[in-house]
Amino acid sequence: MQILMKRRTTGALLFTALCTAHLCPTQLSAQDVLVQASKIVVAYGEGSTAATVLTDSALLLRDGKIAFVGADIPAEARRAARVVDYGKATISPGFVLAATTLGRDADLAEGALAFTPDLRAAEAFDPWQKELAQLATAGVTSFGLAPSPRNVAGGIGALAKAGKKQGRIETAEAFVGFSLTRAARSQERMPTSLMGALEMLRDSFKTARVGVQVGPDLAVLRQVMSGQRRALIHADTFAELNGALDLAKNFNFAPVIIGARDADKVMAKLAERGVGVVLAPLNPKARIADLELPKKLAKAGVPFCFAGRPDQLRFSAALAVRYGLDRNVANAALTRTPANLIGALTTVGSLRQGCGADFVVFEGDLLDLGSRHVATWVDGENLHGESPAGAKTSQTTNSAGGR
Amino acid sequence: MNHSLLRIAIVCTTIAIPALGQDLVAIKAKTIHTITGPSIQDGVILLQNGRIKTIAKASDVEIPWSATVIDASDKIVMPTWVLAHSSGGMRGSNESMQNVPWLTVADAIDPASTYFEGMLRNGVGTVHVLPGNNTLLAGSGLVVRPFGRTVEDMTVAANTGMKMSLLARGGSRLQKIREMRRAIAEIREYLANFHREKAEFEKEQAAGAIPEDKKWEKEIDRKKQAAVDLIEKKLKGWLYVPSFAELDEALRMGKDLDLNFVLGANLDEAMPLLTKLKAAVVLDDALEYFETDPETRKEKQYCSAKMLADAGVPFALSLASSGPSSYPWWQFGTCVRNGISRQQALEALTMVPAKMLGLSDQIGSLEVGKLGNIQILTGDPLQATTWVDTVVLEGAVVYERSKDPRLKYLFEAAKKADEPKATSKKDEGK
Amino acid sequence: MTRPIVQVLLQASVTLLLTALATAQQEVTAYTNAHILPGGKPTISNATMVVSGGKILALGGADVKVPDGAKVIDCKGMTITPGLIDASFQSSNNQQDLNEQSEEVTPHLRILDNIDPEDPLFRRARNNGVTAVHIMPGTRNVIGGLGCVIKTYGSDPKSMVIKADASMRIVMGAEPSNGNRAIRGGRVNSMYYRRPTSRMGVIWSVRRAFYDAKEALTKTQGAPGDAPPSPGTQIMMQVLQGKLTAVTTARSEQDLRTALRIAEEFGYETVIDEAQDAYMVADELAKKNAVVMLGAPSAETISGSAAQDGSAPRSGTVAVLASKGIRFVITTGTNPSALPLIREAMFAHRFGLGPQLALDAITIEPAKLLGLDDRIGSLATGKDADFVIWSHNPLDPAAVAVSVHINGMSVSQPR
Amino acid sequence: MTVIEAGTVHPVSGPEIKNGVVVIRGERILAVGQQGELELPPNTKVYKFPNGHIYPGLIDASTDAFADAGLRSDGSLNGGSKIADGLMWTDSRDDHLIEHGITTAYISIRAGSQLRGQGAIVRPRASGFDLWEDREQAALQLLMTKGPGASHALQRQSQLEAIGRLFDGLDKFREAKEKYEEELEKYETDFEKYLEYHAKKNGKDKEKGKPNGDKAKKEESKKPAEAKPKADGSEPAGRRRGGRRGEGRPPRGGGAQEMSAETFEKTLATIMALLGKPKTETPTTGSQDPKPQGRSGDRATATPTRSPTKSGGDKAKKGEGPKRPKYPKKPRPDPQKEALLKVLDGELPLRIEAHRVDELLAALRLQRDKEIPVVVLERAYGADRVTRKIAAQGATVVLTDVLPNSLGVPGDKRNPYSKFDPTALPKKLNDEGIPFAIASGTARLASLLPMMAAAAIGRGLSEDAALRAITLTPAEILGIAKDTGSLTREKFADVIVTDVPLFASDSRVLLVVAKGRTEYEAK
Repeated sequence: MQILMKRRTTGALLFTALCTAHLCPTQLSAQDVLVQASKIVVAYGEGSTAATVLTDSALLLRDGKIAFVGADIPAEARRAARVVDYGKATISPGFVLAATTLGRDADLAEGALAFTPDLRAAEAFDPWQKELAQLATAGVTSFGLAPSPRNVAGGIGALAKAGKKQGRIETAEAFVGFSLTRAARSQERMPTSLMGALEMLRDSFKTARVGVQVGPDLAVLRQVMSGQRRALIHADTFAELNGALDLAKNFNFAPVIIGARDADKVMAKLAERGVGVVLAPLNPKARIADLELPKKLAKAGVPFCFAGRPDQLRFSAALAVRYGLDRNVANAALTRTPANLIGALTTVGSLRQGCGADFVVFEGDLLDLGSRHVATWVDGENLHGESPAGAKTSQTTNSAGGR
Repeated sequence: MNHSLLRIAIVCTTIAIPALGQDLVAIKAKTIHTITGPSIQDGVILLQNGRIKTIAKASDVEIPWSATVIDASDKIVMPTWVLAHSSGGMRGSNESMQNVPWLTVADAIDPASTYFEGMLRNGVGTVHVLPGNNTLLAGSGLVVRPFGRTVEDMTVAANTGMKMSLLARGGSRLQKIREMRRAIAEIREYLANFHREKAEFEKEQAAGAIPEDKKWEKEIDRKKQAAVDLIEKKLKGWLYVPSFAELDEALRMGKDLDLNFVLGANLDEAMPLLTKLKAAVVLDDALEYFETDPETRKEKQYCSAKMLADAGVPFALSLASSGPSSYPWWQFGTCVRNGISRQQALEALTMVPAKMLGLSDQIGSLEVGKLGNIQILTGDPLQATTWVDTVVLEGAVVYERSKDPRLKYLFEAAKKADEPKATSKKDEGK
Repeated sequence: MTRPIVQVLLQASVTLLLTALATAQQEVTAYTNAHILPGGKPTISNATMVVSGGKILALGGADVKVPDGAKVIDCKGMTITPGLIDASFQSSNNQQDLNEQSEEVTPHLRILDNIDPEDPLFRRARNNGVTAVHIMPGTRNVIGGLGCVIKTYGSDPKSMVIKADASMRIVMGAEPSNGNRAIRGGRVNSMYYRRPTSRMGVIWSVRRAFYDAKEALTKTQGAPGDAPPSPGTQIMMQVLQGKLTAVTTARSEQDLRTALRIAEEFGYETVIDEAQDAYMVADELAKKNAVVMLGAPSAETISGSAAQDGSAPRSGTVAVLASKGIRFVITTGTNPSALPLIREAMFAHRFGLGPQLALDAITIEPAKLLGLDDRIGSLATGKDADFVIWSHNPLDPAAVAVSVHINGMSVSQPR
Repeated sequence: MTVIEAGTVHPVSGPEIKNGVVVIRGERILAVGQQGELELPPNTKVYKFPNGHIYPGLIDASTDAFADAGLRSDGSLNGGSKIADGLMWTDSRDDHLIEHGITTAYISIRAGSQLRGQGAIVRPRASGFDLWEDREQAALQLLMTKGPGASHALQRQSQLEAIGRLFDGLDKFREAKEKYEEELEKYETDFEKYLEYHAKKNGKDKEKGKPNGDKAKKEESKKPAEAKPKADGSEPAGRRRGGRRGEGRPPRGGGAQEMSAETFEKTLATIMALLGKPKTETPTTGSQDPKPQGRSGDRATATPTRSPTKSGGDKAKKGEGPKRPKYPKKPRPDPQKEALLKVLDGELPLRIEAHRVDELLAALRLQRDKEIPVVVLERAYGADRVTRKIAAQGATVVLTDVLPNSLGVPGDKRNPYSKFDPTALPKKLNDEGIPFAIASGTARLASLLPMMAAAAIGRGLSEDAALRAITLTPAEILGIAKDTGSLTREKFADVIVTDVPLFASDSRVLLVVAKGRTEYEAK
């Protein structure tokens, strides 16, 4: 599995074998890591169910995954592992960013055609791009790389993670991105109006459902209709939301709406059809009705999470709590729900056995801005913040100015 | 094309009318609304030398044989409307410099303007023409009658007020307030300086430094006379208050100047301040406006006339130059629709503006001794189907609907259709 | 796979429950001693109207007795009229969403996708007594697409629709070609470098669209194996076969004559929209017994992007149309400075139209024009309970819609 | 008498008190202490919050509440404009500061080029607001930044020089004012002496009745220039200086036009003198000065052509006694210069809005060069690199935008402000001992003031320092620390109560008492 990777100054290639041998010789026989803290939240509950919390316990990390949790860590593994003790702090699952283009909108939008569902966002992922460095500082451990909302059917999104030196793709084909917002309609090509966009999608879904032999793009639509792939649809105004929900009802698939600014106008439909919502980060200067939208979504039982700029994720959750959202739902909105909405619940979003070793460490409740962000670990490596016991691992970037 | 044509039409009609108000005129009417008194059914109004001599029921008035009789026995007779503030009828209503108190509209009124023709068509008998809203101290206005060959013919009253405005163009409201305060302070300073010099002259004379026979012959600079009269409350000020934001400053200025306010739109935020208005105010022609609450995005409709009526402040209406709000019946309908009584709406175009202009003894209602400004309507003034049939100004017929060129142009199509049954009576039956 | 099926079952039961609920508590309301203008029929004074379940049960003078247990509302001194119908209504989307501008001829696109029930213009219309409107795509395309008739109140556009594909809009005049630029060499960097760029070009696009449709009509009888005609052409074929009414927006005299000529040339029925210069072509309209949807009679000028095609509207137009016996309705049309519909009718009444004709032109006539006079447009037993209670006679400038009812439900208490 | 009891009291001026109580009498705080320590007179109103927290009323050191959109975009602000003139209560969401626990706020507007008016200290009320008595003009706002757009260092340098020029010419203005005062008194006394002399003289030679030509001429020359008849007042006024034709705006730099008329008359007078014209009375003001003030009359008297005759008069009639004094010319009022003078005297603090490091250095240099006693730096994002200088010069800092990444996406090269970290700045200033306040910056964020302090705590600032930064320190910066800012005896009774600690995300204000009056009570 020799991947030719180039050292990233102008996108040059790097020979992996040569690189790993030279840089970190100790990596070969990876030693287990035992992380201890006074409070460990393994996973936040869905809706009103409580979170599973361990007090004064530990996690055993092996090869970037969580091998054992709490009581069932075997004794000899506990002795052999390198111990990292965070004392009074709280360890909780790393934040998951449901859908973002990480500032590379142009790379993730095919300009000529509006309908390109079979393009793969993973191919536009640049593992060395500098925006990855900001993720660890913001506590984000994994994110859904979504196609840009500038295309009516943008393509297939991927689940990716930041790494110590470079990011990597966790799952190449996670969900399919659609968009009915104004961004998709203000390009100088078909469609220029919402009528045109909806007609294009209705037409394509109809031919995908009825057609005998179809091309790769309509095959993706078939996977969506069969429920194999989640459909994430950008929609903001009432007309867009209504169009998206009717489209999903006609062709029988459960969409996830991204943006949903006027969600309170279609709250009943969202709740009734079990549609998930990915909200844009809350703007502190917005209307009170917009700031109370998370509370209303929670009351109606609509699963939701935040996306967009990674550095505003935790602040959005804190603002939502200030405007009435229940704390458990807010915590879930940062970790479990986004993983669930993009169909990656088994790998990220919680600290169960077998999940990735992605967690954040805070002194106090992470929803209060006053609690200090101690550290962020991704795939068993400490990317941000000092690890108290071991040697000061090389931080990626938390001071300003990038690398 | 049609403007010049219409103007010629007006000029030739005026020549044909006999000299104004020399003799006796009698008007027989189905109903006479006097505004101040009770309405009279089948009444007669007798005019002598342009003034109302008697108003009474037809039965107890004996029409002299020499009187020219206007038969309006199936129509409604009312006093003509009075507009307390308007800046129409002038070639340009704003001077380019901000502080020009010495100007007067007398130099700018164009007697042949179609604006005055529009006034007659709507039954307006008296218009107070003032400069526009774009300057600080804009000069003095003139009360005119919308009919006459020269400005002197049209003038009813002069020196009726100095136009001031707080309208800040290009978002500089504080600067406009500052400039207004400075302009008034400078005039006060000039006046104080003048009086000080006069006092010192008298003291010197008393002390003998100046011989007795020398008199004090220095008087106020002609260019500042109007502004000084304003400061000394000899001249009324007409202050345009664009919105709620300037009302506070206007009330402050109202304490030391004799001001009438002309209120713009968007007054809902200043609801508590409205109760502080003592005198009557003039309202802009746009009476209703929508406002969207940024938080709930719900739209709410406001009516400035209703707000003033609730605050107990008498108000006068104005008419736009075009569009629905240029018709009096539409403005009355808007007021009644928003909960204002019919009488208060009618007074808003008759007695209230007359009082504001200080001419309530001359115009504003049909009473003995007042000017014979009368309009004859085809129906109730608050009905949409009512047209102004004839306008009599000071005893002389100045407008007749049958000879109106503009209405002919608008309804020409109806004439061209061959059978005459296009009129409304025919449709009744269908 | 099982999830969707479970969902369908669940939904079915829910809707069953709802309808049961609605019929159970069948509320009966009676509006007594009101002055009723039923529309199309003479006025009934101190009449009673009984409404229940969204329909009108009974209507009449003294002979109608109030069923016991009914909620009685005394409307002394007030007037009840049918809910007003605006046959050409402009919702508040900005121009970009009213037309699909990637092509000039898009007959198959539906404006229904754009409807937002909480659009402030719907609320204003409701507050002024309008209960149903006919919305068409914008006037930026030569053939804009399919309009629909909806009620002005509802939680979801689908529930508001009375008639889904009510009309297809064709626009005459220079307006559709305004944004296009001729391809005269040089950089062609936008899709707006295309035909038509002139009035002739616009009429050519219409003619070609109809020609293709005629061609497709003759061909389908021939070889069934060919590819089916494009969705746009299918709509044009319905127009040619008379199954779908075409609404042609034409303002100036020249456009009106062209509209009538094209309709005659391809043999389809058309309704003329806006028609400011109708009084100049009154005789031809009468001869072809065309129906006119007159835009904003009160407007003294045409504003907005249509000003280029507009002509100076004449107040006497309504009287001419009435006297020539031309069927017409009064609408607010595309003029942004149009007054509420009831005021437009009032101005028409002022300019010489009889009161009964003025009210019919905004109630029963548009219902007949849209083919919905069996459900809405007038007050009669069995029809939808869409009605308005006015404070005065509706053509009085001081008249206010005290309460507006759609399907028997009071949807707005404006004051 | 009102008593508020709660689980914990945070007086800011002292340590935290468990189960504390605050006793209020009239407008002032009577006592703060442990529950049960003080006996209470019978008719006291008692509020009990068993697990609530009592804090002093929050103070927002920089906001733009009570200003409607028109005022917030009023580009015409200069040093002389008083923001208090334009403030209005419009019951909009932004005006309800009291519900967020803010009992005192400093209002300033971010519009206008350099000097942006004089801010005001207000006390928000349940409906409406009161201006703090003598603090309607609380500080002079000065803009010393080009904003986040990319701007060349030289550009910023030239802007800073322009600001320096504002201050010169002040002493000349002050002298002119003082000179005018002295001349006025001298004029009064001279005029009295002059009258007595003549009264005495007339008493002696009643019969001589000597005509006194000199004074008459002086009187006559004071007659203002004969103005044209009013009717043609619209003939084109003097040369238009600035301002496009037909554009109603007053000519820019109003003073410039007046200058040109004056120089025009001087040059005309000198030419007349050179030509040896015998005519002595004032030239008919051909250049009719459109300025309405009577100045043309006065200035005519002051033109040089007059002076030769006056001096001539003195010599000839030496023994005649005191001549008639001349009324001094009143200098043009200039509110901006008066405000700048007050700044130099230290009565009015100067608030300088500077963001980047070089702008901060320039502000500090301005303070040194012009010896401005009280300077407050606003929004100083780059302050952590100039802390020593700030501490040395005793300037204080008002920080806004203290929210996570509020200045832009970190690491975004196009945005020069993305390298600033506003939430980490408070800790660094606190370590250097520089007094700083955390403010909302705009009325819309007033409800997030506690959250901003929490964000600073999250980056290492201690809780007490954070609480002080939104209560006592802003009071000190605004100069009202003796009346408010902490729960101490004899201070105004500005007290707020929250259900959970103030810095928790979901803390809610339960009760607000301002000056002893209950302004807000959560339902």
